[in-house]
Amino acid sequence: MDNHALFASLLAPMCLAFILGVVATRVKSDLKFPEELYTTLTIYLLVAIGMKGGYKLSISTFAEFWRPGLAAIGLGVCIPVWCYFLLRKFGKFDVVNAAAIAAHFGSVSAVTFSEALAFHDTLRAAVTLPAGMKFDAPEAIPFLKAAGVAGGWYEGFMPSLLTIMEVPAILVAIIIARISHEERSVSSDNAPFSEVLRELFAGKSTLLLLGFLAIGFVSGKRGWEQVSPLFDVPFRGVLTIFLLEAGLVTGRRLGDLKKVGPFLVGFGIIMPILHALIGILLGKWCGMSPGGATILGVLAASASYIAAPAACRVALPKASPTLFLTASLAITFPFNIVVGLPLYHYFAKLIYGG
Amino acid sequence: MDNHALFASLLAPMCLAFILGVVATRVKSDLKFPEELYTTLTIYLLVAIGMKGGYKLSISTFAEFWRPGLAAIGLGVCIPVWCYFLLRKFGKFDVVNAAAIAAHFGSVSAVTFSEALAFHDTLRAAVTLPAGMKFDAPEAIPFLKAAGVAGGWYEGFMPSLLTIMEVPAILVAIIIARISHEERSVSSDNAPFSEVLRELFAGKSTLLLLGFLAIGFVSGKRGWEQVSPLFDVPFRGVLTIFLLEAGLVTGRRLGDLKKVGPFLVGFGIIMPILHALIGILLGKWCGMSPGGATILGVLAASASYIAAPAACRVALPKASPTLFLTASLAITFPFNIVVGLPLYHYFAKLIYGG
Amino acid sequence: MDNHALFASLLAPMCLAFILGVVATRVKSDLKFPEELYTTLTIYLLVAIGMKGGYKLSISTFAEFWRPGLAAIGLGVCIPVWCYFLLRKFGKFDVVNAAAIAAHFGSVSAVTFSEALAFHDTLRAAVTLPAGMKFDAPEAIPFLKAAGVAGGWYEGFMPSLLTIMEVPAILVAIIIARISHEERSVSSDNAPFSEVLRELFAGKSTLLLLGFLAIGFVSGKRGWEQVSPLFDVPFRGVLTIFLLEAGLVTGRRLGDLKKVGPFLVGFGIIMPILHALIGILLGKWCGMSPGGATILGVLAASASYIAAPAACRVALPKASPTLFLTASLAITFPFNIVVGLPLYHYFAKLIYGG
Amino acid sequence: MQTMPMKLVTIIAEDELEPRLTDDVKKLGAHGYSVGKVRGEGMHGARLSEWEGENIRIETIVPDTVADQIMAHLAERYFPHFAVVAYISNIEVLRGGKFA
Amino acid sequence: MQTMPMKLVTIIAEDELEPRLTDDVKKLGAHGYSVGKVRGEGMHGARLSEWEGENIRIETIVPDTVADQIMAHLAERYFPHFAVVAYISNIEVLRGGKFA
Amino acid sequence: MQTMPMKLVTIIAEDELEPRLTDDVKKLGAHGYSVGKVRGEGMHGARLSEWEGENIRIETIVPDTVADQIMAHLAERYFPHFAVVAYISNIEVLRGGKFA
Ligand SMILES: Nc1ncnc2c1ncn2[C@@H]1O[C@H](COP(=O)(O)O)[C@@H](O)[C@H]1O
Ligand SMILES: Nc1ncnc2c1ncn2[C@@H]1O[C@H](COP(=O)(O)O)[C@@H](O)[C@H]1O
Ligand SMILES: Nc1ncnc2c1ncn2[C@@H]1O[C@H](COP(=O)(O)O)[C@@H](O)[C@H]1O
Ligand code: NA
Ligand code: NA
Ligand code: NA
Repeated sequence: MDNHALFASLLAPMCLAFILGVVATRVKSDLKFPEELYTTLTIYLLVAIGMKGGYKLSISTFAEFWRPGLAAIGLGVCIPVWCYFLLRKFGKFDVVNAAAIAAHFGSVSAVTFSEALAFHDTLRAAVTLPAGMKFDAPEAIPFLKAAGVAGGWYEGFMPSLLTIMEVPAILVAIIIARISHEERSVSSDNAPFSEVLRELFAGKSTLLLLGFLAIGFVSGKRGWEQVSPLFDVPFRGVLTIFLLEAGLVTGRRLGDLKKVGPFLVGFGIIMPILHALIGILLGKWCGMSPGGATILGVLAASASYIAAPAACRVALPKASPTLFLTASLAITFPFNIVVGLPLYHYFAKLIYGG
Repeated sequence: MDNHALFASLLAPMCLAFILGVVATRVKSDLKFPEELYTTLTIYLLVAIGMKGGYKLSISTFAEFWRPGLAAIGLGVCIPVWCYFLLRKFGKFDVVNAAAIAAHFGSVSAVTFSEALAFHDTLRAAVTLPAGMKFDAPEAIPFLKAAGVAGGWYEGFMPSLLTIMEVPAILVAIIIARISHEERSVSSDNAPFSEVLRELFAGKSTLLLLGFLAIGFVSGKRGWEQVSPLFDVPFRGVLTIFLLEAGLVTGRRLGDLKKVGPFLVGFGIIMPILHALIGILLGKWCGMSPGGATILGVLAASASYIAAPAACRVALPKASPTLFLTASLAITFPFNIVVGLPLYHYFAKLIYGG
Repeated sequence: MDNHALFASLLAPMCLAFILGVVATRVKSDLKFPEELYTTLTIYLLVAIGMKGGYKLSISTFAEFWRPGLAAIGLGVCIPVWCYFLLRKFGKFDVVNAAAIAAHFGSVSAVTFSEALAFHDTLRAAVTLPAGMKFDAPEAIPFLKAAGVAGGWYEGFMPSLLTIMEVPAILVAIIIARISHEERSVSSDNAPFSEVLRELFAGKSTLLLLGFLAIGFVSGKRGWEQVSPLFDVPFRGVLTIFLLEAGLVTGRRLGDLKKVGPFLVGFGIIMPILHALIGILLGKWCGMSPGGATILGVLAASASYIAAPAACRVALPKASPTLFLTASLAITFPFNIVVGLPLYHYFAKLIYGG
Repeated sequence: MQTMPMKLVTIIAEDELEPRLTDDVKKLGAHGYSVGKVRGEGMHGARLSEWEGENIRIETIVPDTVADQIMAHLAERYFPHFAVVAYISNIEVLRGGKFA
Repeated sequence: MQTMPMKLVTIIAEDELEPRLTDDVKKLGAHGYSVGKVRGEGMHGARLSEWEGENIRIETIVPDTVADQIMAHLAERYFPHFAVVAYISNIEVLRGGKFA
Repeated sequence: MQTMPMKLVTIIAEDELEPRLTDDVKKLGAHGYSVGKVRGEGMHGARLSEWEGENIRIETIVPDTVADQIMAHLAERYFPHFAVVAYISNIEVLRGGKFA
């Protein structure tokens, strides 16, 4: 791992803020975020990601997009299947808990995704360009692309992949739970499937991502220019504040690690690594850039903690939040942010030969 | 209606975010804004409008300002009078409700106003200028003015008109209610008039608008430069978020349309059109630019939903919030944002011959 | 006092917003800030100050820093000692109240500090520079320095001094209270000293300042560039909003002035002036720039209202919040913001002969 | 002042349930209700921040029979599946007709 | 531990009334009060967001006589004009003197 | 529906005390609790904004004996030093076993 990648992940303010948040809970600091601030930051991140993704999609072609799009759906459909079977077979979890955890690992985390983008933007800033050329100018793209894995360049439509991958895994996991025998017997307890579908697509994260993807797409460059001073320029600063809060929550949850047992801890670390590998390979196979493939890997590796918990509470009310939240928030999320990003970048280097 | 005007209104992120908010409530999304975020965004918008208006006023001359200023007061005094009589005579509302609704339509909406500014700024961005000249540079003003209605130029003191128009209509409507027979008999129930006056001028929207108008005026260009990175640059992004929230509230209120009856629905659409026309004609008669006159029309057309409800709750506690809030929030506000702006722009084109 | 200094303090939007807040409470406005907004703004200010300070420290040398650093600690240790004796001897306060008030005056206020920086930045903007040179460009530094007191230049490590001065005074005051006879007899009531230490260093303001000082230091220029669009560019706008809220709280507390008596009112005005003088002289003696010395004076003059109240509630639960909060919030804070800054600047002029 | 006895039903539940629960109490005969935000801990673990979801606290003043019906309804539909706690207290109100 | 009976008066009202109501309860003899934020629905329609205005919930622990006076005062000054709901419950406290 | 009598202990205190108080009530036998935010005024002056610190309101449903122990604990450890108010009310719950 070279210095830039290391800086881009570990020494960037975002990651350090996350660690500070964890430390704050360890020293029992009275620092806490108002819940409204958390909600506000979440709305901001989802709107900003969606809007930028929509704008970038409006300047992409269908030819570039369809293969990665299918790959993303494929990941979303398959990941929960194998996760479910591993959790049932080796983890000895019951149907609802296995399905709920599988839903979380198949779906995606917008914050991990944002960190991955910021990571690549930082790499990009370190590429040597012809004098006077700025790394975010359009003329720089060929140079960034030429720099391969180290160039930090990625396809503009990545936020669309995030959006695409949010829902399918949750659906698949719920269907698995419903068709399994145990669950059927108590199915009268559960919300009807149509209700679950509505809940999923009307869920705040899907609605904001999809909605602003559409808004960004429709209002295009002119729209983007009007709102980018709020949704683009200060984005990484906001992410820093958000990760401080994420650290506080993760820190408070560390105590739950004992409750969930060693299997889930291992699962929450090994599966993301595996999924990242699969994602990067799939990305390469689809002809994506090294950066794009890495980010697809990050999406596969990340576990949801906004959309999936909300859906599981409605569709699988008997699943234990302690299990699925601890796995996604206290294990996989910090692992991806702190260790995962540079690791997956390193995988991409090996795979693409950067 | 030309393409630019259409984009500037319907396809701009602000308007689309509003529509997304309405859609979200229709699909029963769990998306909701913390109330504190709403309050924070309101404070931001009022401070930003006031501050910018004060700065612009500090570089305007009294000669430019006095006529539009008087016109604004005139509109504020007259609109509630005719609204009251129409509501009493044809709407069959009782004294307090007619007065309360009249107060809302005579006063103004800071958000509709902001949308009108954003609309004009977008028009402005589409004017063809000499190579290398930016549309917000001072040298561009003559070109924008020359482009007439399509140039999107407006007088800098418009926020002062907003401030001026906030209070008079509410006062007039309360006076009407007090001098009418029915109300007098129960006047012992009501707050004394001095209390109502204090409430009006100390009400948060008036206080912030007036206060920051003064601050912007006094601290001038140097003050403006210090705060414009927060109050100007990201303004339209913030407005987008605010309109998303406004859409959520409007959507929830759509169900109340049945309760208020067809008369009020028609009133809430026809009166704004009428008021806009009067406002634009008056603006032309005062020698205002086409953009300024359109915005004066928008002010006349807009209905208050911050200052007026607060004042009515104190001064006319028997008035029904369902009536006045549904009329201003669920009818007139969305109508102005979605249909009104391009329509009034079109009126200005006919009147000014652009 | 020249015009620039006057503008920089009294006519700047920050100070005017503070005055508007006080006025709003006097006219019984219904304007109020959600508590969550206050907490959010506090987090923003502390993170922004810490982060910028860390970055600036990373480009400072130890040789520049050690003397001012020691001076800051010296002030933090000595101020509470003499404050305590004056409060006991002439103010007739009991042990816990005298110690609590002394802790507040020895510790520092991040907002007053921010105002002092903004004040100096405004001075800086008024220095005449060679054509085309911007006042915040590195090339401008020699010119600013040459302009002496009027140049508004100050050492980059000032936020480190703020951080250093936060804790010692509170510790010293608590130790004084504990070793005094009266208090020892009831010491079983109090939290153990180790608990107090933890509370102090894990207290949110210390944790955020120290934590982001470290983050800013470690992530250096590259980190700073990523987050400065949020933490630097709109800083003064945020400060304006914060001071509006500070004005609202101060205004509500003015009624408590009667309760605390004339001694504390005088104390809250005279001591800051004295401390500012000592701070400026000490700064000069350490070889600091006139701006840096003025800001050290402001730190000495300022009274804490975040860290100290929280610590006193735990360590000295019998101290009366009415006394220490009124002294720091309703007396010293407004005095420093409105009168103090230009006055201390004037002192610096006399002392440095600017 | 003649006060009248009335029942106060307090329901603490996950915030996702708010629209359903308020609909239900209105259908069962409550003429009004108030909702506040709370955090909490219980059998279903901690709900102490937005990440874990938070709770709401619904209060509704109703006559005895309505109180019983609300409790019965909660016991049937909500207690088995959701993190819901409910209790009844005796209170005195003026204008009893407003709540009956 | 010897507890003493006391009354708890709970008032739910529009937030604009907060300063008036808290002044009134203090004048009528309450030595303290607590205020929380709630949303709600009732006769006067929904008050579920900042746009519609929100409600506050004031709680004050007082002796019987003060409770009655507060209720009488509310009935006279507030019930006819404002969206206000109030009720009394019986509670037990320690340190009865603090509230009397 | 067979309801069971239970005690509701309500504690109003400075928000800094939240972690300590919730730990204590759990140790004394409460199986759950809910916490809301309130502002307030009392003997220790006003706690009406974040600047002054705010209060929390903890509610816990417990059997009689636990209620008494919580009150005794508060009286010993908290009342002398902190701004804390607490009271007990009688309530009726379903599923009494959940709280005992
Ligand atoms: N004994 C209790 N007293 C007060 N509130 C409780 C109690 N038990 C549970 N709660 C509240 O009800 C919610 C759901 O409870 P549970 O279903 O036990 O997890 C918790 O998050 C608490 O807010
Ligand atoms: N039956 C009730 N139970 C609890 N709270 C109520 C009830 N009725 C009204 N409220 C509350 O009191 C406020 C004003 O009530 P109203 O005057 O009936 O609109 C409502 O917004 C609710 O917050
Ligand atoms: N009589 C009372 N009724 C309701 N709440 C009270 C009462 N007295 C005090 N409180 C609350 O308890 C907190 C601490 O009370 P105190 O210790 O009296 O300052 C206050 O800030 C109020 O929130
Ligand atoms: Na995933
Ligand atoms: Na109008
Ligand atoms: Na000091």
